[in-house]
Amino acid sequence: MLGGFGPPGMPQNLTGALLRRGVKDLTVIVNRLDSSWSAADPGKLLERGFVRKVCCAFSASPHPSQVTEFERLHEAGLFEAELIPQGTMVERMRAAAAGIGAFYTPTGVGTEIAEGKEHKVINGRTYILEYPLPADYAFIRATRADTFGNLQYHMTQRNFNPVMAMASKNTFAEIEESIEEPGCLDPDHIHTPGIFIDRIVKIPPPPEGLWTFPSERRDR
Amino acid sequence: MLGGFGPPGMPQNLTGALLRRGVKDLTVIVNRLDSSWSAADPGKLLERGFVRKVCCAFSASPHPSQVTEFERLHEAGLFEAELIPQGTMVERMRAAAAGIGAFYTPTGVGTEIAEGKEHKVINGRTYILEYPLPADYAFIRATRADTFGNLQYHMTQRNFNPVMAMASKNTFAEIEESIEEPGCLDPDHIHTPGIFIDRIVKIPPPPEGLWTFPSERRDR
Amino acid sequence: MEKQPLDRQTICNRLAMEFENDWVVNLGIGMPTLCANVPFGDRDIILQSENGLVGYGPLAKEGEENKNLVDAGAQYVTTRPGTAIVHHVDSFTIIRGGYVEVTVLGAYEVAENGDFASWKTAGRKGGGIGGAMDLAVGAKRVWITMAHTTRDGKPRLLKRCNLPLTAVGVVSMVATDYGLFEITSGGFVLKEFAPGYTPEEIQEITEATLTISPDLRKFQTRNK
Amino acid sequence: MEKQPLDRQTICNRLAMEFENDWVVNLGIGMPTLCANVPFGDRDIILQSENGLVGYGPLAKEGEENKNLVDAGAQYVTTRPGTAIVHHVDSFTIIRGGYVEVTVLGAYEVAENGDFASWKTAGRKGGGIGGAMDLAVGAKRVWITMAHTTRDGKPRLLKRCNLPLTAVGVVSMVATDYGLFEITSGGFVLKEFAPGYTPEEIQEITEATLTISPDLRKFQTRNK
Repeated sequence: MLGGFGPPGMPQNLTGALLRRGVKDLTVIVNRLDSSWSAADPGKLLERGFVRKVCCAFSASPHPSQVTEFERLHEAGLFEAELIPQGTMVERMRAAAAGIGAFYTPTGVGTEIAEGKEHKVINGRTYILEYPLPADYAFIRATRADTFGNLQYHMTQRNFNPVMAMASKNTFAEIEESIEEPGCLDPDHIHTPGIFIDRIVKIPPPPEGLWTFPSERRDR
Repeated sequence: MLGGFGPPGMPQNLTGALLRRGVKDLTVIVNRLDSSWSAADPGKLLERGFVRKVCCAFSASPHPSQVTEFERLHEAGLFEAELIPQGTMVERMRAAAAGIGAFYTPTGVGTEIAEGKEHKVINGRTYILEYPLPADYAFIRATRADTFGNLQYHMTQRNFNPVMAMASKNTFAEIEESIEEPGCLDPDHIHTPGIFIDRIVKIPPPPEGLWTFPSERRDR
Repeated sequence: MEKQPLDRQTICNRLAMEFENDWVVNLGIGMPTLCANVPFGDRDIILQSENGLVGYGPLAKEGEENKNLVDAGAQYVTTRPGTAIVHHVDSFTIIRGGYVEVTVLGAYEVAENGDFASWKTAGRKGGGIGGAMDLAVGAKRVWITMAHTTRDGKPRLLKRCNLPLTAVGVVSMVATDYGLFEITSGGFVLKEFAPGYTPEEIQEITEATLTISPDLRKFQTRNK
Repeated sequence: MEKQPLDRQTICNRLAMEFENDWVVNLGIGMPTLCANVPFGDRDIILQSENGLVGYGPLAKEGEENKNLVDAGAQYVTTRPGTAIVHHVDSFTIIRGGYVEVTVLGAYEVAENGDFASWKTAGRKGGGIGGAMDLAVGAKRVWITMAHTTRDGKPRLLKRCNLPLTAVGVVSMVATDYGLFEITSGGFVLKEFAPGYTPEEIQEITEATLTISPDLRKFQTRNK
């Protein structure tokens, strides 16, 4: 799992390390296989041929006139893609985290997404059955941490990161601002408890740390 | 729904108002029908005969040698009680909040709780199907609020309160410390967004505000 | 009267006029985000974005961006007094749980039965669902803003959708460059028309049969 | 050697000796909370409580209570460096999601097949489930601490439970005032005995058949 929604919360440094390492046959679970924010975007894993399967909410450009590298490789059959509604995706992650075996959601009923899935009418409304989406590893990004692994996110950096931390066996977090001693973060204001976190690493300031993004992309 | 786990987060002032009002035939959803912390505990609603049904995780004293007033009235058939495992209870509330039609949980499999419920084996493990638990009203307590309804809880005051706020049509919150202008609470550190909150009221300091509890009860 | 299809901002203004005080509103990526540019006057509109923003402010000014504060379209936005941040799971709890009064989404096709298609185009293997399927079943109202026809002039208000559906029977209002349409159990109802066009001309570029509202009027451009 | 059943703190100390560094540990209401009184030395034990405490500290001293900080038994406790607070849903995500290495619970009965009963006594209409059913299926290990017999001397380590079950086949270790027992596929294994008692004497007050561990030894009272 790779966190982030747009650049905020994207673990570009950890993803960069994965790119350098060249691990193959990955199954990548990510909102979107972006590849144009930086040289360490999740889409780069795909372009380098490291990916066997993708689970994502966007497997095409939002603009039908554009065709992304993702799509070219996908059309060529170079990897498998499972397209998942974003709310179903995070709910499936949460089910994996919370020991829920499966759940009925109204999302996707009557669409291609529902094909082949169990249907059930509950109180007159139709739902489909969806199963957990766990991972072996999650890479995420936060603003502050303590050495116990407690994390705080700033603004919309939070996004997928808390649920991915909970849904994966091992979670590595890259930290933008500071790693403090335990006790420095207010217990009332910890977004991800340290028991979900396995490794933390302070990332360097930009540009090396890749935590800014070209502002000319804001119109994307 | 009445929040709180032990005294922290118990909406004693709002419950007190309900007692004075004397509304009858209530269905009360609460962790436990406590009645010995204060004169405005949820159990008092029961003792006054205002309750038709209780959904709770404890319908007997944890000490088998004791018999509570709750049990005496329950044995006498004066109300209906649905006993629910605590984790299933909050998960059912969350399902109600999140538009989930039902979910499979491993909790209670092989016990009385599972009787009459749909079973399903998923990846070799048996689960039972549980349905949402919504409410018309939730009474909760928090430490700070802004006038938009954003809430912050202190320490274990949080407990059931966020999920009850989300699972009920109308949520009233009693506030211990202060009600601020919007913008005074850090957007990163709001525990319950104001869109879930319908009414807030500042409660007076103790003893009138009933936010302390006799410390001799700590051994309970 | 000069014939003048409506521009995107005017179309979005029209839908935004319908937002009511205290509504939680979710705007889809692209054209719908223009609904945020409308001065809401004394209406307090709570914009919600699926990446966890509850009650955000206008786009950030150049040079004043917070790198960690973007909306669903990855545009830099601002907070406003009362903004709250939640994580993605809670964000879709808000969405699927029925706390969103209206979502305004883009679409390729809308059908007279309220179906719409917005995530996959013909002949493409991939698609972009994002949060649209959750919004479509979760929000209390689904309104669509779109061009009335394809670039080569084919109608997009149809009897039945041709493309893969996003959701079934949920759309209640559509605003295009030719008018404002309600979807009722009887299909599309033309409520307001672009300057200079007759209902017959609008019907010509529409596959579905239009019912004409008894209150038919010119496309409204200012708040009631 | 003088016959001496074990006291509650000694029983709990024995289980706490087995906690490993970095374990997330949940202690049930009542006797199991005594496991928190053990000095863990250089082991970092993360106590978790179902009301949303992750990594809490010892009981609060008289006069230093934070009125909003209690454990699952509503006792005033303290934070420690690294404490985090979560709400009830996330707390049971931790519990049911398998993040708890061990839960120590009380019980009325434990059976040789790992079943146990802890929430309802005979002849009572109500019961107290609390978080026990979730903990029992969610924690990686379920250990029970209990009196070996009822007040009138009836055995509680049984072939099959008589009372309504809390969970099926989950208990792997039991500590009583007469010894320490493992539950294996072959049933109860007596691992350690209270001072002065013979295995035969312990079998006499036990309904289930005890296997004697080849490593049988006296009940341990200090860390390895």
